[in-house]
Amino acid sequence: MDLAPNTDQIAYQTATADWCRDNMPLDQARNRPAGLWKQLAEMGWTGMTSPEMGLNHATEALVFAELGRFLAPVGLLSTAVAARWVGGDAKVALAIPGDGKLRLFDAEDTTAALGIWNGKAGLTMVPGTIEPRPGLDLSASLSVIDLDLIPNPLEDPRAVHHLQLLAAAYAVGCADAARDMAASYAKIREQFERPIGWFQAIKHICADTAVRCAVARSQLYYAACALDAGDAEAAFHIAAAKRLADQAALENARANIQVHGGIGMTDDATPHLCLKRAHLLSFIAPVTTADLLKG
Amino acid sequence: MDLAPNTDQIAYQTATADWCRDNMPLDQARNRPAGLWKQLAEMGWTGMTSPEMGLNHATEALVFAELGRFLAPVGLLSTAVAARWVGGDAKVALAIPGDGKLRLFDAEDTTAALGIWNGKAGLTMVPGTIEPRPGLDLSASLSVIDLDLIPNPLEDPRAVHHLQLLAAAYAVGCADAARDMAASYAKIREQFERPIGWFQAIKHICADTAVRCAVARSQLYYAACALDAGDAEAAFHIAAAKRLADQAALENARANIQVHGGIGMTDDATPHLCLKRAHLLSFIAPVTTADLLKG
Amino acid sequence: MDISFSAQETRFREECRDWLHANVPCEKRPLDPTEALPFDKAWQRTLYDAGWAGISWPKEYGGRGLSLIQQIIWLEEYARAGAPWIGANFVGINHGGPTLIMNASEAQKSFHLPRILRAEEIWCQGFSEPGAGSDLAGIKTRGRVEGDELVINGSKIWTSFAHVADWQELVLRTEEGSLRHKGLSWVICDMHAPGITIRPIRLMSGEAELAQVFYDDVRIPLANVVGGLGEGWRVAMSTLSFERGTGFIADQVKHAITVARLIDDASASGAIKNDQIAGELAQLRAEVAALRAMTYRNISEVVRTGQPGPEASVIRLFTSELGQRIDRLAVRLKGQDILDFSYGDRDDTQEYLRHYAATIAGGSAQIQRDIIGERMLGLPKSR
Amino acid sequence: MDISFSAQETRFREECRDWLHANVPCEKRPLDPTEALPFDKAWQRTLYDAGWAGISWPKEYGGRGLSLIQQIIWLEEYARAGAPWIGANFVGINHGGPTLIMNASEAQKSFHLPRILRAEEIWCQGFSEPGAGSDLAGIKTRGRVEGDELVINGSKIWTSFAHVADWQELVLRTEEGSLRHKGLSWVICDMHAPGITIRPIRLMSGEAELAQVFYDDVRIPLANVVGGLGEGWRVAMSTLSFERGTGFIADQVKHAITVARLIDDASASGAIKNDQIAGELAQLRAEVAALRAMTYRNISEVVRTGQPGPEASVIRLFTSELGQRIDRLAVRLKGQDILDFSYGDRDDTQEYLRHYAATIAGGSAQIQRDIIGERMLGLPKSR
Repeated sequence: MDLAPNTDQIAYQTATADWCRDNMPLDQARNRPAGLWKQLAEMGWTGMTSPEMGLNHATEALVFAELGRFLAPVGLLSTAVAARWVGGDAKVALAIPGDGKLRLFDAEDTTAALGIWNGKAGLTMVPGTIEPRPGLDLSASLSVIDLDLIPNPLEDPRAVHHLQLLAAAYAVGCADAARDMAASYAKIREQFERPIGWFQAIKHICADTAVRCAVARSQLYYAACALDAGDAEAAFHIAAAKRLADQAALENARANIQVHGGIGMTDDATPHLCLKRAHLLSFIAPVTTADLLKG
Repeated sequence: MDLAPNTDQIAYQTATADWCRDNMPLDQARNRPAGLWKQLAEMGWTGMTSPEMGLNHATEALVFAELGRFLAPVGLLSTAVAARWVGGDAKVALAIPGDGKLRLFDAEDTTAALGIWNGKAGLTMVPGTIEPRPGLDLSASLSVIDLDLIPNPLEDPRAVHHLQLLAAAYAVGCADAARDMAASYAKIREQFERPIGWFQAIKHICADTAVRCAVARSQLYYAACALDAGDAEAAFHIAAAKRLADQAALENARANIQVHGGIGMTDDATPHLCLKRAHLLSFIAPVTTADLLKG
Repeated sequence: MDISFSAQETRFREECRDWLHANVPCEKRPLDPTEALPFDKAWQRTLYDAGWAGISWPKEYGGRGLSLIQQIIWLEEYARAGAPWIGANFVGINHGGPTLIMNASEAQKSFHLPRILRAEEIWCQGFSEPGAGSDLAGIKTRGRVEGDELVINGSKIWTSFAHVADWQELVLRTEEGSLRHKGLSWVICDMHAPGITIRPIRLMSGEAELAQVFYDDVRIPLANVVGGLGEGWRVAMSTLSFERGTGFIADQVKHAITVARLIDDASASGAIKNDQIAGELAQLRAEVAALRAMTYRNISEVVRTGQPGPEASVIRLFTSELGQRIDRLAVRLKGQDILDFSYGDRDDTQEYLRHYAATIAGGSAQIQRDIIGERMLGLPKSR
Repeated sequence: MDISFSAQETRFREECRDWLHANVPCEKRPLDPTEALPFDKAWQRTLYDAGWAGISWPKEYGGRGLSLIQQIIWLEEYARAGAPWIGANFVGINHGGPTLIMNASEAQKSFHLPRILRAEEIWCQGFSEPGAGSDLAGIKTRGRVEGDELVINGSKIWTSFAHVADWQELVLRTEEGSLRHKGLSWVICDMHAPGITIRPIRLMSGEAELAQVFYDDVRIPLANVVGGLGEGWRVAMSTLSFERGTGFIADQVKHAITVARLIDDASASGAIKNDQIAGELAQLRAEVAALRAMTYRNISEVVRTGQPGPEASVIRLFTSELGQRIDRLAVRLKGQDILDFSYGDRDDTQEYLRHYAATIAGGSAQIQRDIIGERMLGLPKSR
């Protein structure tokens, strides 16, 4: 039993964080350069989950938490799941079906989209006529199709868990980003002639962001290992990880805005990027009450 | 429109509080003298709600909030409702039916008990064989009867609202008591060489007790006036008052224990008396979700 | 205690309702502040001409001189009728004007007040600074007295309608080296004066109504100081007691309308069959009722004693946090539709995003709790 | 990263399980501490004789010298088997003993440690004082050096098992006029010494396990000081790193068992058909899982680096607040039955009342949040 990353895993984490910091900083999330996807592919981020790479889910979770911390494109999630269960490293859009509509994210230059239909992962064709536009999450382009396209289901039921796990990892990263942003600001922003982090009211908001991160990240690790081990309760553990990560991302984003005060409300500042991303993530392979009571 | 007590009402409030302070202090709530009920009757507290007294519900609410603040016996609630809708000022026990059982509170020296059965107020006979014992709320004796006695329903549907209103008033008083106890303690208890109320973490717990009191008391006043005015939405307003008062009593009792720290956990100290009373009140004429969505 | 209104008040309510029913414009108020300006001015003028502007303002300055209760009835009916937000007139009507009424010289009042009511003047606020948000007394923008003028340098932030305003209620430090609440003055600043630069600020909900204002040797006559040099803190605080709890009526009625709509929608969609959703809606309905009761109670206290009751400080905090709870449930009920939001949309998502400000602007929820703990409960001051 | 246990560890788990299955007593541990004493001593002796006492304690003092992982496996299986709380042995086994292992002299260790494991000595704690609860450094109980003795005066509070204890881990001020963390000493106090008076304290849950202890010229040999005079703060803090995150395992397993039982009960009664109840149970189940994961993660960090990870400070806070959420739901599900509770009952209501202590004892939730904010996030110290 070992739930701490080993040396190799720490190296993956660090390399991911370093690359993201230099090439995909969070404050540019709404304005990614056109060539980013090509860069991601060249660096191997798009194909790293394919079976031949031999990465286990635990390592994937660590890497995707780092990508999520920098608000990497959500299209990487669908691409990664497709790479594992369909093969290849082609860009695959992320599909969120529901209410007779299909929402596609990061669908530029894709022909297929991956999503969850009635609890099963599937691929659907991306029509040539889509017109991507900005949605709530400014880091992802959105194309809304007013009918629910019929998907080709993926055979392996683990594909759903895989998408849930990676989305949970993104959410953990997003929660981390908000926690760190809030704490940094609380150290430098002064009111009443003191850093605001000196005040218990602010300090405790920040402390709670740290608690949520610790809780969600721990369960993420456990869930990834359970999936790797073929544990009988893996589905529950992944559902728990997804739920806690979604909550951490949303609540930490809210806390971060409150800590930032007026600045936190502005479009120019970064806190709202985490909030909007958290909302988007919560609709990717969402978890039901029944998922958490099963098994 | 006037939701502030008038001069007469303030006189009632003050007289009640003064009498309670001298004759029925909160810290003696678990150990009321045998003669208390006789005193209550002599002072007119048991019969003040009878129709010939002509008190409106608004004034009753004010008086019962003061009684509740000193954790007056819950038997006064049933006695007051019986006085209004049946007549007389005889002591009437409080009945809480449910799960095939009947729980009677303050049943000593009573022949009848008043409670709510299937949404209707009713009176039932108190068997001669009951053996009162202490229950959760140490201020009220409890007799559990292992079958649900058939009640005689009271005709007027307003009797239910009356019990809800008076129980809500008790809960508002209980919430007030916890708020005041917490604030007083936070001013004198020192840790880290300061009164603990100086620390925002404690100050904000106390502030929230004040918010809950203000919210619940305001709605209590409105509900009482709505009942007096025969307002079409009176039932909703009373339900809202009861719900908010129950929540205020329970949450403030919890806050008060936390502010008191270790002392707040002890049997000797008073904070747990408010907590246990709050639990009991929440089962008197409880409010359902449907009650709050109706009308 | 009594919840019924007098016959006269009930008649007044009917008058309000009838007039609003006949006159509320069908077209929506434009979102962009510059586009909205002619709309705001025309609507305010309509209100004024029909006698609905400045209901509780003194008659000599163009008001109606009516009671506080009538003022509330008007505000309630206004919100219920879905009448447009007064937009660019907000600061003049709800803040600048009341402050002048309480503190200004006769000349200042008779010049500005009628113009505010008629929307001939647009006002904006200049209190917060980049370094002084929750800590208003930390103001650094300074005004140096030179002859009969103040020479102003510094910056203000979170100023609504700065680019369309004619005047600004500006609080600045006029005594060099003064600290905290001392040495501040409240000044009527001409927004067209040379040396003023305006940088718009867009919010995460898409609106661009706010701005940062920069002052570079801006010259304002000393005659524009209100309440005396160095009296700025007192003047700024006085407005609170003029508002006397009416400031949040519009929000409160809106909260009640929103909750009723959410209950209707959830009943229609079947979402209310979920016990969790039903329970939350029920709770919000109770809280919205209590908020009205609390406001009525506070107003009754004002009518009776001339002063708001001690619970007045609770109203602001509870209104803002309740509003956020409502908005959060509203977007949860929308489900995935929230993902379609884009800047310029005016829907529950925009409201939800906008209302993050409720626990920040005008004193954060943290500061409000300090105030409640210290002023209502007598706990020792932390700051 | 890997959640599977080694073959050796799995075998060890089976051994634990088998032995516990065969040996856990059927009778309940008595609630009254004096009645419970013979039970506690007999059970601890049984554990010791079978080799289950002091699993990670050094062999030379009667322990097993096994790994931290094995210690955890034992604690998990112990809790899962519903084995009785070790009661009067708790302080010696979980706190006094570990502190001696880290800090005591050879003579002190070889005298006390085997006796603690064999339940021949009962220990109690003497840290908190009436005026020093959350603020441990505010200790006022003093020990004056006279010859080769300390003469002790003052009072300690919240001492479990004081009336049955033989020894007390007592932290007091041995340097007159010293302030805060300085001038404190950690002393082995003989509870049978003349001058000690014990006043029992009953809690609102009915237990009377705690006491206040008064010291009136109590004489203790200087040889009983552990870690040196004036080193009390360092010694008291060292225990934490010995526990290394194992201190809450029993609570955590109990939380998981309780949530599973609540889900079963609610399924049987149909209460789970209420979406609100189902949702809360689902949430608690996820949180209980995460708590185990967080503990495993922390233990893994200790195994890897010798030090708990930075998240260790979160575990205490989360465990205590999660426990309270579970208890609150448990009593809500009981409904009116909660009203029948009386002192001496041992049910969910008693647990619920007892667990108000979880966010108070051993550092309030407020202090825990200060620590997390300051030590994990580097925010400025407030106190």
